[in-house]
Amino acid sequence: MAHAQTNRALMAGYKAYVAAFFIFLAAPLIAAGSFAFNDSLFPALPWQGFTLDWFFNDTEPKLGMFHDRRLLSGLYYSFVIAVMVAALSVAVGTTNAFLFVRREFPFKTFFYIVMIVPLVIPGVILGISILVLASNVANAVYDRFGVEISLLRPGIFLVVLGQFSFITTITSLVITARLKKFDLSLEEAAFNLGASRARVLWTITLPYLRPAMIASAIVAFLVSFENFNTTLFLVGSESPLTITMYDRMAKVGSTPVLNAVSFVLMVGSGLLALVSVAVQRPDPSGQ
Amino acid sequence: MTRDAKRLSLILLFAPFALWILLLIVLPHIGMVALSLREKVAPRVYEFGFGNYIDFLNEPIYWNTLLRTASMSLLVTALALLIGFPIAYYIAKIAGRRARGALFLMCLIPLWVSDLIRAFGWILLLRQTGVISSLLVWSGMTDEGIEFLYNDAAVIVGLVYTVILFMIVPLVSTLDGMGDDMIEAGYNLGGGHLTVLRRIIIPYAMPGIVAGCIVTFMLTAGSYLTPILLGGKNSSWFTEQIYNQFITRFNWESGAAFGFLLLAFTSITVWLGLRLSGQSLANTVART
Amino acid sequence: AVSGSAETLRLLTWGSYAPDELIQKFEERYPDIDVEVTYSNNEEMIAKLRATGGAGFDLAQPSHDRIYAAQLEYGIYKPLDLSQIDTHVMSPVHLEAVKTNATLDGKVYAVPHQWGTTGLMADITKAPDVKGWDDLCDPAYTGKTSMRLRRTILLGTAFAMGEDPFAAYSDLDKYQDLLDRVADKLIACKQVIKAYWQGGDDLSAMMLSGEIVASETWDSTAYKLYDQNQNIVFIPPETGALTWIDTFAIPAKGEADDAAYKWINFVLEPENVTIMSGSTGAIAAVKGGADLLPDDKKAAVKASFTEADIENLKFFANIPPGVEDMEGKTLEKIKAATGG
Amino acid sequence: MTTDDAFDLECLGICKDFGAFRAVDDVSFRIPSGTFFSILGPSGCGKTTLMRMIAGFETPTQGDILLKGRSVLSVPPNRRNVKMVFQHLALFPMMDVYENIAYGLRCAGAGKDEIAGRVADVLTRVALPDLARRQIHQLSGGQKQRIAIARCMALNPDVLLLDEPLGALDLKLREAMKIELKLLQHQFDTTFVYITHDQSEALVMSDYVAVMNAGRFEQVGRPEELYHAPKTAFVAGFVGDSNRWSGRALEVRADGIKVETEAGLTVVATAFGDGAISASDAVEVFVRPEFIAATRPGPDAAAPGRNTHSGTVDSVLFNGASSRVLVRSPGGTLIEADIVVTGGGSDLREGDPVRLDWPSAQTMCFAAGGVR
Amino acid sequence: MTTDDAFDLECLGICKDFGAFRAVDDVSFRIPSGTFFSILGPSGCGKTTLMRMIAGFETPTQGDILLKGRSVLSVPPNRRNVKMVFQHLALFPMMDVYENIAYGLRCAGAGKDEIAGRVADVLTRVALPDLARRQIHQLSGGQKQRIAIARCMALNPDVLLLDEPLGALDLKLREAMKIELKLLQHQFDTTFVYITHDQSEALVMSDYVAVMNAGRFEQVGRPEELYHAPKTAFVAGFVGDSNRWSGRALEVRADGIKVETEAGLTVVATAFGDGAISASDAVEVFVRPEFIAATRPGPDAAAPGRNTHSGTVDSVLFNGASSRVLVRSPGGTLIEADIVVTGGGSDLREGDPVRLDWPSAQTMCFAAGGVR
Ligand SMILES: Nc1ncnc2c1ncn2[C@@H]1O[C@H](COP(=O)(O)OP(=O)(O)OP(=O)(O)O)[C@@H](O)[C@H]1O
Ligand SMILES: Nc1ncnc2c1ncn2[C@@H]1O[C@H](COP(=O)(O)OP(=O)(O)OP(=O)(O)O)[C@@H](O)[C@H]1O
Ligand SMILES: NCCCCNCCCN
Ligand SMILES: [Mg+2]
Ligand SMILES: [Mg+2]
Repeated sequence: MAHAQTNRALMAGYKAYVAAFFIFLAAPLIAAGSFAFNDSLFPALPWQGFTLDWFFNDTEPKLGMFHDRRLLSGLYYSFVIAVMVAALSVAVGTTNAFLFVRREFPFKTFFYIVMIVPLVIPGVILGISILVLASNVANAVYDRFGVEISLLRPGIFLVVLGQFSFITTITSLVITARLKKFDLSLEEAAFNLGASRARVLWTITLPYLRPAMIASAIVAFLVSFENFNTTLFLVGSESPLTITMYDRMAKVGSTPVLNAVSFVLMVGSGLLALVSVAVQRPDPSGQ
Repeated sequence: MTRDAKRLSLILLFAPFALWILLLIVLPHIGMVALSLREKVAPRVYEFGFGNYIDFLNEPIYWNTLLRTASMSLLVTALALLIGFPIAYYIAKIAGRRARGALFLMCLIPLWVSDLIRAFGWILLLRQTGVISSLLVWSGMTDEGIEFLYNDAAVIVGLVYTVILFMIVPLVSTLDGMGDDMIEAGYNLGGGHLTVLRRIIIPYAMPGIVAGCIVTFMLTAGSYLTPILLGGKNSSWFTEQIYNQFITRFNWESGAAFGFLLLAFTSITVWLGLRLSGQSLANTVART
Repeated sequence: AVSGSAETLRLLTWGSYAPDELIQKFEERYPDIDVEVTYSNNEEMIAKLRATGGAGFDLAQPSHDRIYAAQLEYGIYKPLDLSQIDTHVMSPVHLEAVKTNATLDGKVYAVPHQWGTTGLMADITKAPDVKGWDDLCDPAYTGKTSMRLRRTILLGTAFAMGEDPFAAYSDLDKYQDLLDRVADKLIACKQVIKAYWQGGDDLSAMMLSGEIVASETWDSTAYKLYDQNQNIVFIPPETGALTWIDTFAIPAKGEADDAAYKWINFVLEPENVTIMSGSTGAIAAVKGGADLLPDDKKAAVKASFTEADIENLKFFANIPPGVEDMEGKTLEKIKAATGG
Repeated sequence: MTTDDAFDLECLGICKDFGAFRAVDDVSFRIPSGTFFSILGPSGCGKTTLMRMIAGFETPTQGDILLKGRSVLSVPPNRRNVKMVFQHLALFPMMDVYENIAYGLRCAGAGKDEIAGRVADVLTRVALPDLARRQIHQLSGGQKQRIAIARCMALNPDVLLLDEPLGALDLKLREAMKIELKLLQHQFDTTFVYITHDQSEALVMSDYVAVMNAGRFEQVGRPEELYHAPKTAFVAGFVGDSNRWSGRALEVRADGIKVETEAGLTVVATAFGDGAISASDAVEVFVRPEFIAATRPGPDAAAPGRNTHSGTVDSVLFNGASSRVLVRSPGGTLIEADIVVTGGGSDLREGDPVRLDWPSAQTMCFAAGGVR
Repeated sequence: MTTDDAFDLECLGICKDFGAFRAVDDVSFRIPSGTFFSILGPSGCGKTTLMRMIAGFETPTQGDILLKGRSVLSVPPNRRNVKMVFQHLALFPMMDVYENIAYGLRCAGAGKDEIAGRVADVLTRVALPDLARRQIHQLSGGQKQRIAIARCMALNPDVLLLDEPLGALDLKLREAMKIELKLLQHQFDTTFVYITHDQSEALVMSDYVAVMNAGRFEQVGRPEELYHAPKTAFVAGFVGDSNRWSGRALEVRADGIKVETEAGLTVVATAFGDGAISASDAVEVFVRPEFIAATRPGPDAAAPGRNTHSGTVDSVLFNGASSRVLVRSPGGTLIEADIVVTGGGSDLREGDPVRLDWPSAQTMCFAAGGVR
């Protein structure tokens, strides 16, 4: 049974490769996470012993993340921004799904491609182009009317818009895919049973879309949370966490508190990821 | 539904889409192009002109950096495909039902932390006194620590790491759609492993491959943190130039020109790729 | 600014220029003011304020050489009301220096806060003979030195070549010529250095781990490392440490001027100066600033500076319009050159 | 059946155009109360379109639809008292059985207790009283079927429309459900309009069957009528299996029409349908396999009123009680006849000579050139 | 059939375990060259698993597989000269028809001209000579079917395996393809191993049928044998329609076994299968509807060797030549019998009293407690 043996050897090699790949994926995260527990002022070897100070200690120089006002406020802003982005992009993603799945209109294919484009525009460029436009508009309004539209100045609003501009493509694609699988006869059946249009939407179509909406909201939330390139140009004085951490790293000097934040983020995102898998689990009823 | 109601609802559905695309994509890009066509002649005095683009062409540093960015991005894309394809295949076709979900989730793990933390992790691993080098010294394979950081290889490792899941995800979803019977038919009709791979699996996965390559390429070319943080003294990246123009040289006009050039250049590359592979954007990225 | 309701003071400043301890103290004194801090650097401060047209922040702290041109081009600051600032506590030398640099149309746009120098740092056990900027390019230290690829190193190298770059500002052609020669030198130097550092962080890591033995540095970073390892000392270059004064400036569309002035006066109070310097590692531009340093920093400064060094300080000169761009290009050229 | 409302459903001259294409063409029929009425036709003939017009999802281009004697053209679909069982059932996967059935009652604004009562009642009537809290995906195919019907019946519809509801089931289940559906209709005593392209479904279940082709009704009648007295060649070919030959009338005689088929077989046939046939007209001839007796050649001569041919067994298609033999006539025509295969020595085998014999009364002859 | 290589395919004591579950259990058979061999069994009985072992995609836990007399256990799937038509055909969607057929030839290293010739040849043999450059999605279901077969036949396989290839087709097409497949097998004169759970497919097409149940072969034989002389109750129930009653043997007599069914019907039956039956054993009795004559009650008494019962027509299931009547016996048992419905006055109708009568020789009796 020579072929069975070579097959087995090949398969073992293949599995080893897969295992190596996942080690590769996990390594930097494990490194970033584990230095959070190093009892040292620098996130570097040698190992100085285990500590939880970088999470809970309340005094300098080892100020733990849960006592670090700036990190906490970064976390807060990240959260606020991510929630807004998720809500907005899921809403627009849903209308886009209905638009492209249910409607016929001229140049539909063209518009569909246009919908995908934001995903492949480099984030830096999205950021600066929105920044340029917003500042030009704000400057023009200020010059002409003497009114300062602070919403158009770098700040949370622009960050939300900037992230929304490409995350909406992701949510649209996810929700569109689900709506495409929707069996129209379910709606017709509901009609036939006497429901009004609004009731059909509310009791049949939206519940059907719910898993996709939740999953895409989670993806939107996470992508927003980790976004750097677009945010960098649009951020004002309320910096989200990635920017705070970057500033800390590049301008202040990193301590294992950054590793502690990383660790917490990993745990949080991991949990969210599990939730999203749970809601997206192909329900056996799915048509 | 009456005609009018139909029209109205179409308009209502179209409005958010139109506002989004117009206000956040089209107008900003037009604004950027317009800005890039302004030449600074004196403080607060500007003129229309192509000066910023001419500067770009006249300065080999700029276009060298752009070419370097593009070619390294292509390399990263190719590596991501080579490394990612077997993984995607394993997840979609070989792993059992249960393992599949778990592995897929594990692939997404890097996505759940930011670029910054990923780069940070790599720095901790790769630096001369970092984990890998220390392990080598400890195991006696070298006497002195080896610097793995601050070179192009580190940048490529970091970038491949960052983008590979955008390669794997579309690959898994196309390969998932391919019935096992298709592959078995390939063997049954006499094909060896290579033939089946080359003639059946790869052509079938083509939309996923192209989608993955586009996203990977664009993300790489547009990345900022990883090349900055892991790159060495010679590694310039085009987004860094753009950043420098905007932030350290306050030269928005040429920054905008650079931005437009990056977008145009990467778009042309993608377009060429689509032409060569005979795919279209709609049937690739949209399917994933 | 409206008093009564809580207002926010949005600081745009350097990392460590707003230690939590001081912020808490300030907020205790002025309960209706919330302080929000954005860490930045000179370039980003100007870029941010340019993007906002001077809005979004209530107090910025660019270095003294970064006021004039930025104001001329973008009008991002508003004139200061010196009557609201306790200028009498400031050290007259620094105050005058800043005023000269930051006056346009008779209006003053900045007052000094902290000063410090950029120079060299070395582990004296491993690199005992680092004296001047060009020693970073000494082949003996191949792979063991670092610098920051920003304008400071251009200036330092020019001084090391026996030139005075600030003098050359008046004739930009001459300055370009100088920059070209500096570039050649620094391109050749690429073979020696290990990496360009980006911020205090990677520099500290490389230095402490011993990956490098000498580098260009901000003195404050060097003092911090001195705390960790007494072999690492700040070395003012023979040609003189480059001296900067970080200032207070109020953005054109700042919305909390009162609070900004309160903050300025607050951090100039002696006990607060000590806290501030403890965090920044730099010396406050107040009378007797050096004496208000915390003890460890005092020791570090002592270990680094002789009287002669202090005599030899080179203040950054105002950057005239255009120079920024020339320097930027030169830096790009160096970065792109495939030398080492 | 004289007053108008003795008819649950009437369609009067219904047409439906999709652009230039006419999907339903001048269809009229009336269905008496309590009838099991089937519409039988090949794929694409317009069955679903007709049904969707009745349900209100499409508007007829022409014609009128009456429910219990009242035109419903201007009534929106959610207000018509016609309920529909969809081809893939369209049970709501996000609701359990109870909620599926309750849905329509809720839409009608029924109270909580009333809903509970009605759901329990209708579940009992479809013989699934214990399934209220099951999830849809936990049901078997046949159970789903019954729940889909229950969901509609809970609303006491005037008419229940069923669009090929057995299409998605597997063979054995389909057989079982055929009988079950008929029993359910008895049980609810409601008018069922049943769409199918499977003639055996239509024949087994229906009181009346309408055979539809290319948008038109070809014939409406009881199953036996359609089978034994088709009015058109299409109906003869579509309902039941047949040997079908094209040919030409040689002679019109008192005892039947003498026809020569294209392959040269001469048979005596009986005129069916409306078109009169004269000598030399092109005709289509149909003979059902079960009327053809295939026997070993014997001495007895041709009987009057019968067609007798000899041939050779080409192959035996054994299928238990429905076994067939394919016989090749000297002219090369393949003729299919029912046979009994016992597995014994007397069975016909490939290559055996054989005599075929069938009554000319069962040889249906239609003027050619009719539809299809 | 004495030399080994007269058998295209032999399986010897094949077993396949998935973990603790035995999917295929000690299956042995040999297929003579040029035979149409079917494996018939309910869903999940192990048919696909068996076929995959023959094709080489699974390795048997035990046993040997021989092709043309040579063990192929150590031959990888792409070197076995067994080709397979998959349930969903698995045509390559990214290639056109020509490329699909050429694929295997290219793998075998054939030259350009040879490929072109072979593809053209095999396309002609499946009667689709003009389709070479069609894309797969442009083909109809039946055409796809034939291309899938052509793709395999181009390689001159020793054995062609077909795994429920008609499963995805619609009813009419399935009927047509049944006959076509048999003709194609004649045409290529290759051994076909055909998997199905549809007994009528297996009966109509096959030379030999193996009935599989729960991983084992219950019986292998010609279709008529299976139908008329089933060896197990499972085969009797699975192959062809039957009335099926559980009961108890009252008395074992010379002329048969007297059985009382659970519902109280007394019949005289004939012992089938291997298990011996003694009085008071539990038994299963099967009677095929076509052996039951349903007539209006007349004066003639019960004939010897026949079972005679009276009852009432419960319903008539008109289905042309396959019409049935459901008769309710006094004890309440529903008995299905074939009848002829002519539409005339002599037809049986609901409620008519009726006499049922069938030979005890056709009343198959099995000892109960066998498989299923
Ligand atoms: N919305 C539509 N636009 C254009 N043509 C249509 C539309 N709906 C149906 N048709 C066409 O009308 C004809 C009848 O379609 P219909 O669905 O009623 O057929 P059917 O008899 O139900 O067939 P099947 O048995 O396959 O379900 C078909 O030729 C179909 O292509
Ligand atoms: N890879 C496997 N692992 C575990 N059990 C399996 C595997 N493949 C098949 N089985 C089990 O083996 C049994 C036989 O499966 P198989 O697919 O051979 O059935 P089948 O007769 O082809 O059924 P069908 O008619 O539904 O195709 C089933 O119970 C199935 O669940
Ligand atoms: N070129 C001027 C540099 C001014 C630096 N200020 C540094 C503060 C560091 N913590
Ligand atoms: Mg239909
Ligand atoms: Mg199977």
